[in-house]
Amino acid sequence: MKQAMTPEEIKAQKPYLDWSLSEREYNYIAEELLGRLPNYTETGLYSAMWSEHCSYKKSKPVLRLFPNKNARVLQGPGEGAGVVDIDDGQAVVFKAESHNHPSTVEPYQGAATGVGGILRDIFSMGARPIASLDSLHFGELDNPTMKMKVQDTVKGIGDYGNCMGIPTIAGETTFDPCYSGNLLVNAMSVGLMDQKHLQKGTANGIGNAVMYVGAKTGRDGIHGATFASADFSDENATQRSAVQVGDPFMEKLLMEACLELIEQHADWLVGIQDMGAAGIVSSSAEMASEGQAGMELNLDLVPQREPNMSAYEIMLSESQERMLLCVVKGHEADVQAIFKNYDLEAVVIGRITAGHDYVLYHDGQEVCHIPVSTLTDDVLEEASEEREPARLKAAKQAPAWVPGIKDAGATLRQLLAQSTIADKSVFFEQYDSMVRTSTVVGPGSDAGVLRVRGTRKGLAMTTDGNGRFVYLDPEIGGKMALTEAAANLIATGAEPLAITDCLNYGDPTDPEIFWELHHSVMGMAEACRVFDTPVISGNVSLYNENNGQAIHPTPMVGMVGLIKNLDRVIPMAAQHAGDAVYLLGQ
Amino acid sequence: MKVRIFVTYKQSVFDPQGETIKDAIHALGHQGVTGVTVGKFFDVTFAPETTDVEAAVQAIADQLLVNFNMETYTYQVMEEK
Amino acid sequence: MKVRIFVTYKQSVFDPQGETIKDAIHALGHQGVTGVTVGKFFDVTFAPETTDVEAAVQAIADQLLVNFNMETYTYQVMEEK
Amino acid sequence: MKLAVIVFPGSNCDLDLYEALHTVCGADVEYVSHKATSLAGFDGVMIPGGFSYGDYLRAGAIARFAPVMKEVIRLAKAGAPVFGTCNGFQILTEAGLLPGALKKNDSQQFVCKTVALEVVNNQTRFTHQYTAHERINLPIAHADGSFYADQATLDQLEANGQVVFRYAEENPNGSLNNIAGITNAAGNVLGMMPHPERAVEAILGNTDGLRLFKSLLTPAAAD
Ligand SMILES: Nc1ncnc2c1ncn2[C@@H]1O[C@H](COP(=O)(O)OP(=O)(O)O)[C@@H](O)[C@H]1O
Repeated sequence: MKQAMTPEEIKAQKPYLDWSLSEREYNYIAEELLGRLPNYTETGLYSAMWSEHCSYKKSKPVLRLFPNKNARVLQGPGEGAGVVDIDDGQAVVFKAESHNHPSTVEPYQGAATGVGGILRDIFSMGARPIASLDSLHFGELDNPTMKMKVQDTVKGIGDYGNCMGIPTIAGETTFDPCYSGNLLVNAMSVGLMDQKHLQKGTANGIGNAVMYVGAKTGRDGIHGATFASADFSDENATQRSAVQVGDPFMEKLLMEACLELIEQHADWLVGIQDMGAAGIVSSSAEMASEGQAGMELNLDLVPQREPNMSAYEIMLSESQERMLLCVVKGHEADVQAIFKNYDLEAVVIGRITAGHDYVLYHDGQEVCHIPVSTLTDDVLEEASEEREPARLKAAKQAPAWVPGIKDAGATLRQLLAQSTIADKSVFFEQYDSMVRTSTVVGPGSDAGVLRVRGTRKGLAMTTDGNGRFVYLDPEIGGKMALTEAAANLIATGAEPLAITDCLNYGDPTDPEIFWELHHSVMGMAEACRVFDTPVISGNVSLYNENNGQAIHPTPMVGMVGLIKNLDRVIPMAAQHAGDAVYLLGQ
Repeated sequence: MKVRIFVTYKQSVFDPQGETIKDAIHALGHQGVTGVTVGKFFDVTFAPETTDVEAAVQAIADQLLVNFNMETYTYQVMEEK
Repeated sequence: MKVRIFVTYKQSVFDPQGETIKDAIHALGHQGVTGVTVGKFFDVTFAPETTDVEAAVQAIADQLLVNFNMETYTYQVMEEK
Repeated sequence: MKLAVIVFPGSNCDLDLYEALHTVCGADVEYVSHKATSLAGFDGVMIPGGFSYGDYLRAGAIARFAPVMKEVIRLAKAGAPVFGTCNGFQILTEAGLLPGALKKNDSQQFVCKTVALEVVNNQTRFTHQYTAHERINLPIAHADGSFYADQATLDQLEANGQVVFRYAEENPNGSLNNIAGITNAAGNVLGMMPHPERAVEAILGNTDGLRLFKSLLTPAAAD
């Protein structure tokens, strides 16, 4: 197929600016990395791969503040999910992911596909997902539109997880006007595995096959990755990319097939990765880059749902429920047979090549030929300006506020009536919290607790964050997110192991917002060191704004802890009349 | 007066239900079926004295029944029986 | 050739969804609406060479698309565009 | 007694049922694929919950055409015990092994919680270890659990003692006559929306479901 524009036209008309690639980046790619003008497809691939969503080019310097190792960490950030040793040759695998922008546009599908995406991250590591958690932040419940969005979000999370048969066992929900125009939907998944099944997203071995499995590719969410990195405003509403529709039934089959392949035929498999943001390009380029290999793909072989898709559309499609495998040459048919048994197609779409080039063919023509690391490793990090927010400086000058409570009982009742504090069972009863029959403590407690079958061990898990605290003092707010999570786990009898996070902020080119990001991460990182809970995975979601109004800085912490003896799990409920009540701490 | 409002996914949106049902139809032996899409419909009855039913239908569809991010609709005034 | 198959609850079966939507429509100010019922439809496309499409439609509806304990159906052959 | 736990594409309580029978009750039980064409050697069939085929048409509607269902029907007709919970109940009604149908919950929402039930009939091979009219608590987790049947069918179910479980306090889904579980006329096929397999271990906080499996595995003298 003909490219929509010639390289010269691209240089002259700068369509890449609409795809969030800056002129500086474009020139760097053309002059320094390629020594020629990139063609249309290549320009599209760079703009997706160099978006904040895929490259973390702005947030990386801040993320380096997090500790990410200790004796238990088997895999830190950089793979689909982090992996922690829980003794007996077993490991717990977890990660959280934000789906804020898609959920703001279309809460039901946005939330559903958020859950689907994070589950693929877990089973692509070789772990079986055993629990989901969420962290939801909505506007105030004072209007029908927001009520509907809340209902749809909860239904989206529930329908996907329920259909997959993975219990949603804990979470948090808050309501604040700052989220009215930009919901926060963060989903976390926890998996369990035998360490020997650990997989990586890698591809190498000249001649080995690149195989595509799962749903067909359509024009879903083209440029979702860059779209997730750009501010929302109402005029843009009609131009937003098509919404992706989740297919949890397909994902369930995909999960069972992938786990069977990994657990029983690991020797056929070099690497496996899910196709998340920026679809085929990000998964394939990251795998080749990780394996220090070259890769050639023939896009005509990619299963397609719609006719006449361009190379660019095929590569960037965010169709859900797809995985990419690197399979040892000669075992293609064996792998196909496994997937066939689940009524899934597995298709060879390319091969590993010598060297380090990333080459794409479409309609018999070469449409891309670039060094693979230019997509993944050569991204220009961006130093950001930062400045302490004026409101915080002003607050330091102001006299301390002293609450004047006259009637403590009335204040208590007012507090309990606030939607953020009120009982959340209307939401979490829509989640299957008991499937897989391992839920020892379900939603409605400090933390969810699962038993590990066949052992006396348990895993406790929680999500916590508080945008208001972070807004008032980013550093202390960051510490408090960790402290709350750790306290929730300890209250069940668990020892905190590690955390994942979603860092939800506004537009980082605003120096005050970058300062909030930086300082809250400083606080979180320090607390991580104190609790010895390294950050093993996570996700950054920036540009959470509506009409120029940013959300509160809202880092979410997902923490998992180990209970060595389940007989000692401590329930939250008061047990007997007459028992004494103690207050511990200061 | 009764109006039937049909809501479907936009054409570019994937319809997993339709695909699964198509596979089931094939499994039953009806190989001649080449495509299945699934939609919802709403039969909305208006009081006889209602004026400007079409405008009301459009307003109801726009505000409530249809999610324009991924759906589209048509409608049809039904004959009285 | 395309056939649209409409499936609804039987009249005797209570449909809470229709009631809920009617209430929502009233809340939006359309008091003229006196009733809402909800149904599903399936657009089934047949290969052009298929013979006896109507028999196939009936078989598919009877075997798969409709649960006669609670549902009923009608269908309509769609015009070619 | 050798039992088969049938696994359909999209089943997701298969593990729970298997573990309840195998690990907790020590029963002889095996997973059997929906593609199996024979159930020779099995004495009973257990159909798990979940979302077979995504519940994309109606809950249970597509599963009934799976190859293994011919064998399930054969065993049911021969009087072997056949049990379905949740999606399993939906499949059994869709397959015509049980009367009636399961509609979407009146709330239009999925609901997961523990509900109070009355054991209406303790004279079945699935319930003889319960006492008559005993109150028990079992978890439910479904979106399509509202039992519907026409009046004549309902009257028949009631008259024949085919209503085995009834929601005792709140009716969580709009089921007619508060029906939570029924048998066929012969009494060898039981379908129920609640999940007894989720209530068989003290560590999970509830063992009220255990006696259902014990009843099945230790036939009463009368059987
Ligand atoms: N979206 C949700 N998903 C699952 N469980 C939730 C959700 N929101 C709240 N919960 C549960 O409800 C309980 C109270 O929630 P919340 O008031 O947000 O929490 P916290 O006690 O952490 O301040 C917690 O046990 C939590 O697990």
